[in-house]
Amino acid sequence: MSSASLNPEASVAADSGHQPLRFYVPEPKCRPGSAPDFSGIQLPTEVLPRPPVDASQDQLHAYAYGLIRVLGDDHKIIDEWNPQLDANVLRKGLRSMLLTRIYDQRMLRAQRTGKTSFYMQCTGEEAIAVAQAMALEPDDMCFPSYRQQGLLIAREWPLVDMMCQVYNNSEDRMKGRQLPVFYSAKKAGFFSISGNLGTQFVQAVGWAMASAYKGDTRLAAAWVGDGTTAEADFHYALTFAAVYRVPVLLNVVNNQWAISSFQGIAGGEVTTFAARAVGYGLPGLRVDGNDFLAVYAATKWAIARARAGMGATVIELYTYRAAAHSSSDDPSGYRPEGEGALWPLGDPIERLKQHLIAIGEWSQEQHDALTSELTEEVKSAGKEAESFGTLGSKGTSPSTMFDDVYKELPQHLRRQRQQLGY
Amino acid sequence: MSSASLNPEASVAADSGHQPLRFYVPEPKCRPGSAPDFSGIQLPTEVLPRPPVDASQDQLHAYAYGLIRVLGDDHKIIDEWNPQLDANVLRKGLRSMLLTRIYDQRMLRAQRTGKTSFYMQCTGEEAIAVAQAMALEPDDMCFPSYRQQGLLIAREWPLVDMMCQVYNNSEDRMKGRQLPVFYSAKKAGFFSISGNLGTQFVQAVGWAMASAYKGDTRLAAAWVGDGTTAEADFHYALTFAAVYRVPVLLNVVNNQWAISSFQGIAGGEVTTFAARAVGYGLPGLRVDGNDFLAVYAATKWAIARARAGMGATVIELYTYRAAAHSSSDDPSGYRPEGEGALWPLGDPIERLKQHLIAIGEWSQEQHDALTSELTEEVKSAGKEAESFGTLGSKGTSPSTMFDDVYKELPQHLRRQRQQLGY
Amino acid sequence: MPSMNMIQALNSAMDVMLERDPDVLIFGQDVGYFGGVFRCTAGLQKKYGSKRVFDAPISEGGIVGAAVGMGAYGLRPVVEIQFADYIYPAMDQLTSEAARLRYRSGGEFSAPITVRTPCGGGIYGGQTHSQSPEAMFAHVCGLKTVMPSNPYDAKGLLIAAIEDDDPVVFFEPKRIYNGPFDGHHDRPVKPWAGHALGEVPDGYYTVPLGRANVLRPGTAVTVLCYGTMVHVCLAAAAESGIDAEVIDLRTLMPLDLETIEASVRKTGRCVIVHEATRTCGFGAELSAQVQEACFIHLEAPIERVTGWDTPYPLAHEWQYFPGPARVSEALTRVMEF
Amino acid sequence: MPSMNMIQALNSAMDVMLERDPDVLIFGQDVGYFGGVFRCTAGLQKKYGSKRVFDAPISEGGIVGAAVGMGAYGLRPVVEIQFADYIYPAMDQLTSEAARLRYRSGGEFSAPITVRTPCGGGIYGGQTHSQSPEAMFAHVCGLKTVMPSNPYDAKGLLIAAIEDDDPVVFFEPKRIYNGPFDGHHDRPVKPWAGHALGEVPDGYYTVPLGRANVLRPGTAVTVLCYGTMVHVCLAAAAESGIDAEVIDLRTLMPLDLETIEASVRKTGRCVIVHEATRTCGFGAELSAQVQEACFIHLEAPIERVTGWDTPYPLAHEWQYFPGPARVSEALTRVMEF
Ligand SMILES: Cc1ncc(C[n+]2csc(CCOP(=O)(O)OP(=O)(O)O)c2C)c(N)n1
Ligand SMILES: Cc1ncc(C[n+]2csc(CCOP(=O)(O)OP(=O)(O)O)c2C)c(N)n1
Ligand SMILES: [Mg+2]
Ligand SMILES: [Mg+2]
Repeated sequence: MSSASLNPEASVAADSGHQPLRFYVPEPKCRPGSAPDFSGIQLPTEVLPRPPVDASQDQLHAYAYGLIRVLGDDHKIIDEWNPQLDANVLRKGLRSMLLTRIYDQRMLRAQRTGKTSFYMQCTGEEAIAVAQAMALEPDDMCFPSYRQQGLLIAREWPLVDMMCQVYNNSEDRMKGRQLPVFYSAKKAGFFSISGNLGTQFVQAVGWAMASAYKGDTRLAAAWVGDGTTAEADFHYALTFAAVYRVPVLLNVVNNQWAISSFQGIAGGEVTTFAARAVGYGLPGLRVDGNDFLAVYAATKWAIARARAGMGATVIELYTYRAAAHSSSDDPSGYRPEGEGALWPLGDPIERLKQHLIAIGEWSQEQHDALTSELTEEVKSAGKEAESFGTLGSKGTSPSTMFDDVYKELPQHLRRQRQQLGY
Repeated sequence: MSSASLNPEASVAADSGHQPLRFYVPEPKCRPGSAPDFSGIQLPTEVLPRPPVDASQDQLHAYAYGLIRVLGDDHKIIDEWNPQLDANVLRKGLRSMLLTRIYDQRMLRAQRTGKTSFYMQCTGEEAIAVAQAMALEPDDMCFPSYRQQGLLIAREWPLVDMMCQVYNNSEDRMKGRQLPVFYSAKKAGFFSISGNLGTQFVQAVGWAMASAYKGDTRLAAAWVGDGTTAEADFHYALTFAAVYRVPVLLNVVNNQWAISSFQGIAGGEVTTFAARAVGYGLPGLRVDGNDFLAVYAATKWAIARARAGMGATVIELYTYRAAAHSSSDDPSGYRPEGEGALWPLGDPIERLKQHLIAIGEWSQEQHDALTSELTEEVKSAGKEAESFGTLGSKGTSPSTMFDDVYKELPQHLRRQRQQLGY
Repeated sequence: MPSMNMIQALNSAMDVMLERDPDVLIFGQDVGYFGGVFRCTAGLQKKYGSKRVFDAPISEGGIVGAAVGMGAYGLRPVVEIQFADYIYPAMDQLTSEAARLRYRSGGEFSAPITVRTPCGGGIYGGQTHSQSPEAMFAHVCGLKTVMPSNPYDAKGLLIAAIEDDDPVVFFEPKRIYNGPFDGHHDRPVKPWAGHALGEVPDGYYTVPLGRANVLRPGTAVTVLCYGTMVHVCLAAAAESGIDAEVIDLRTLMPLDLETIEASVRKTGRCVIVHEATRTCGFGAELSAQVQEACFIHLEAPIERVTGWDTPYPLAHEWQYFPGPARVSEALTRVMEF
Repeated sequence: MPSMNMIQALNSAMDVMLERDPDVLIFGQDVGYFGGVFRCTAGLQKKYGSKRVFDAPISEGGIVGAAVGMGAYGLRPVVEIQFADYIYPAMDQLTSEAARLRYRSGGEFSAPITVRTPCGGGIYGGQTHSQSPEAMFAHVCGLKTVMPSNPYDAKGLLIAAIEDDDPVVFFEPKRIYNGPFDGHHDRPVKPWAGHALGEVPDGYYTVPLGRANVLRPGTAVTVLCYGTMVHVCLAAAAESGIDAEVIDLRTLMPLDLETIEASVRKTGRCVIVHEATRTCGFGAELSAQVQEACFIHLEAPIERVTGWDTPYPLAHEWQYFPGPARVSEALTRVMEF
């Protein structure tokens, strides 16, 4: 067969008077070998004011296409969405973000040295989970993906408990069953992470319906990545949230990549992810995800709207996955080296730090001291966690494998456990 | 337990300073016993001009919220979208619509008299399938739901063949396997109807990608109901169509009802179904589905856009399901008697007929004559079809039950067929 | 005691639970105002309000996904999937989420949901209104799987399912909603009225999950069945004159192996009957377990009488349906082995 | 003959088919530029262009649904589901659509698609990267189900699957992508290089669907297995010293019952091994069929050695994995019966 005939587009004769049809496969601007190039990303120059929480669809339309920012390029505040936070609150945010990053670094090293089988960082995305956790009430229920460890850290959940899960050791409350980072912490309002992308999105909607059904005051919030918006559960979540006017925050973390696929493969070339909301009659806010203050402010708006009985908001958090997808991934195979450093929206920790310095509430010295303190904190937590074992050393008993499949152990599992010798 | 404590909304103490949360369950304005009331339906007064086929998203936004109309309330043409059809074409459209309705009536009677187990009419929705079939090329591929029998009729597919399927008789090409009306007619560009709502939507996208892949000129078009938009396949279809810029028409027939659920349960209270398109960066057109000319014109626009390499369009066809959902359904259980007669957009057949009369191309006498002619045509087709059997009398051999599960009959099915005595 | 058909019994179960437990709520396609296409929820919205009984979008995955979230909150949602043939869009939420939530969270969260869904053929439903996919769910650890065969059990099992702390897929054989159909489709329809198991108490009671019911004691051969097939098997036993012990499994997971084992040890013979397709149907598991547990007692091969490995055809459904003649033949073969 | 691991063999199969048949195209998550998270499609986009090998949205249902449409047009799409654990969102398109399209349309339309998906545990994947859901698909009439155990078969079976006119779910046991893992996780990793079935021709050949392979002839007991378990069973046979006949099924549907029956008639004993959960696993069907076909030849109960009926745990995966010790014990029990 000649290679010409293998050109599929030439193989059906177009005898109808019409041109042959075409389809299109999106491709990112740069691949390994070429220089990183973010010139295609246009940051909106117009700043949209903070709308009233009961604004109508028409009034909100533009927010799905703009970009809510508070920290300007000069580290000064752009006023429209300024949440007016006390410097103590900002320093708490900075601390949690920094702690998240240092925690990630240590756990990745732990993976490299064989203490665990797998790890996932959230480098460059710390502002999202941290600012949103701070905007939410401590008992609002979070349905995260695997990249919102910052929620637990901002809620001051013990690092040791998190580490024990990562190490699948004897103190792992998930009894060694789950992939590292698939935490569950009901007391911290942190739902069990699934592994199946997106399933938590509609569950969050159901949870929020239940909360409203009971006359409770606890909201639900959920997170998915840009890539995950293509799953059915995303559609279910927005449909149910819109139909039943559910008090839930539906967050899309657009970090530009889904493993090796750029966000164009999820539909990000033709519109924003916040725009998905528009289709369901929900408000969509597009937010600079590397701007702690903007994330906080937008989240507060959505919370107020939900509490006012106006239902759900979709928030697109525009950011960049600065690290590899996971410890199993090497991005040099699909994107140019050094892309992260050129990301036009900067680094969230650096930006909040510089803002605090600019307003006279922080200094490089304080920052260095904080970094050392947190490094120590993580190190000592690490030591404690390791004392309960690391992967393969000191875990829960294999007999626990049969627990929790059902509330009560059924006969057939008892028999199987006996066969295993327990 | 007191009935007060059974009020779920009162049962969780709200001690957080926040108001108890709420959710909302949509309910149609009228139910049996109350008078039908369509005062909530506001027909847009502004008429949007026909945009260029390569219009950008911004330019198209309003079309998802407006209503494209050509036949005004006075049966005169509103010019903007006038497709300038020859009177012969209009008469052909009228004929196909009328034939569809007469066919439906006869087959429903056949069901009532036990000749078949089930039937589904499309009463009031005839303009949609008929005008769209006429706008499409005869070999463009249709992926219908069960309510687009008008496609087959407009494409002049033999009524006898359709009836044999409905009767599950010896000439039924589907060999008695399928529910009545679940036709398949490859030669008519009519894809096999599934029964599982919505699955055909993303299949149509795949088919159109294949057509483009081969450099073919055949478009695909697909139909789902308002209720079905909540299924995953709807989301998959719009996502894939947007990402790969696929030459496909994605039609949502909003006939206000999904069995007993009004369109608010699918999200139709908060926005239009055409607006779903906006969320994916696709054009969405909202069209008066009872206006033959508007349906035709909007479809032609979407076809031209697809052929220009601009990808998919979502068309919401705004109509009313005038009859019961199916022969198993009795709408008097959930909606007011006589609602259909008050539908503000009228009856599609009546409207095209009056238009033709208004422009001097038709008369009541001609219409009566046509009605008699088509009634005869259907009757004689019915006789012929019945000669091949009706349900339970003269069907295919039970041995055919084992065919077509796989291309070749595997051993285990051969054994099972033998067990059945064949 | 009032006489109820299966629809009324299921309705009564939900009524009782809505009344007793404010954490019970019901949603699904057409279940609200209209009361469900099979009328199982008729009157409940009117009685309990539209926050407790309401319509859902046509989105099986969304329905189960939302229910899982409600379950995680602490409610006990009861959802309806209009036909079992349409449960596949919810497969992921059932398999990956409801079934494994307790396990993966180390017991922190769970999904005490009940998924009701009509199954089975014999109503001219064709390939998309006739399926019996129970084996797929029985394969998924973490789920419980139930299929009643009569009004009394239907109510008691449904209440038990709603109260159960694990997710339960509750199959309702729609062919016997109105009467104990025994496969003789050419005979007049029998109603539940007058049938012993159509006598159903008005109030609360449970039939525990995981316990089979020996509906017809016998000595010659053990017949394992559930749902509509129970009546077919009883008819076959009567018509063949073979003294079969007919066991209605009621719950597939957890399975009452004790009752099965005791019976087969006694009879030495076993016939398994289900409507689902044969290959990898639940009968395969039953056959494997009976063989494992009773090998030395078996005097004849275990036989399976099942739907064929084809989609459920409309016009030929009585050739597809494993009716009393086919069961009788199997009984005879097993006895004559 | 070149030596290939299973990844290279699968890549070669797709390369051969892309070259031979312009109607073959490949899509799935990360399969384009990057070449797949397991690298099975590495280099193919570069060679054939991005219209023939491309990335898809994270939408398993959309991927299979689009493939069904392409198949209906007349193409032969080969799609990848990144892990078998993520195939459930595509369950409806596979079960209700791909599997029944030919049937319901009276043969007018069909879906000659191939769905490749890595399965199985032993890679510290936890409950969402370890599953073996093959039984669910074997239960669905209209689908074919394949699972190779070595590079040679993987390539030949994948080519046969792509050429097959019916939809095929093609499971790839990821633990043996790089070497013939026999369950001894504490021993050094063995590569495919040097293994007889790692010798793989460069060009076109097929291994027909529906034919099992007697990998180790024996007289004492028949061992039925597939995928990774083939190597575990061979190890168990060697280590137990029992002269087992190890049959690699390769295709579960259609099943090569003839080969199985001939073997069990000869040996009179049968052990079935799979990694999937036990209840309603494919082993149940095998057990039922062997029992039905070979009842009078059986000298001991058929045993199943399988994954437990729990989700696949991470830390305890070697207690979960049915390794050579558990298979050897079963062989011994069966021999000593
Ligand atoms: C249902 C499902 N399909 C596929 C995968 C495999 N997978 C894991 S992460 C990932 C990419 C997710 O990308 P995105 O949603 O953008 O989130 P991010 O990793 O960028 O935070 C994929 C495809 C999965 N876990 N679940
Ligand atoms: C997946 C699936 N779920 C449920 C059903 C049952 N069902 C058949 S038609 C219907 C209503 C569909 O409403 P809509 O999409 O608005 O189409 P219409 O009937 O109004 O044309 C339902 C729920 C089905 N056929 N398939
Ligand atoms: Mg991402
Ligand atoms: Mg409708």
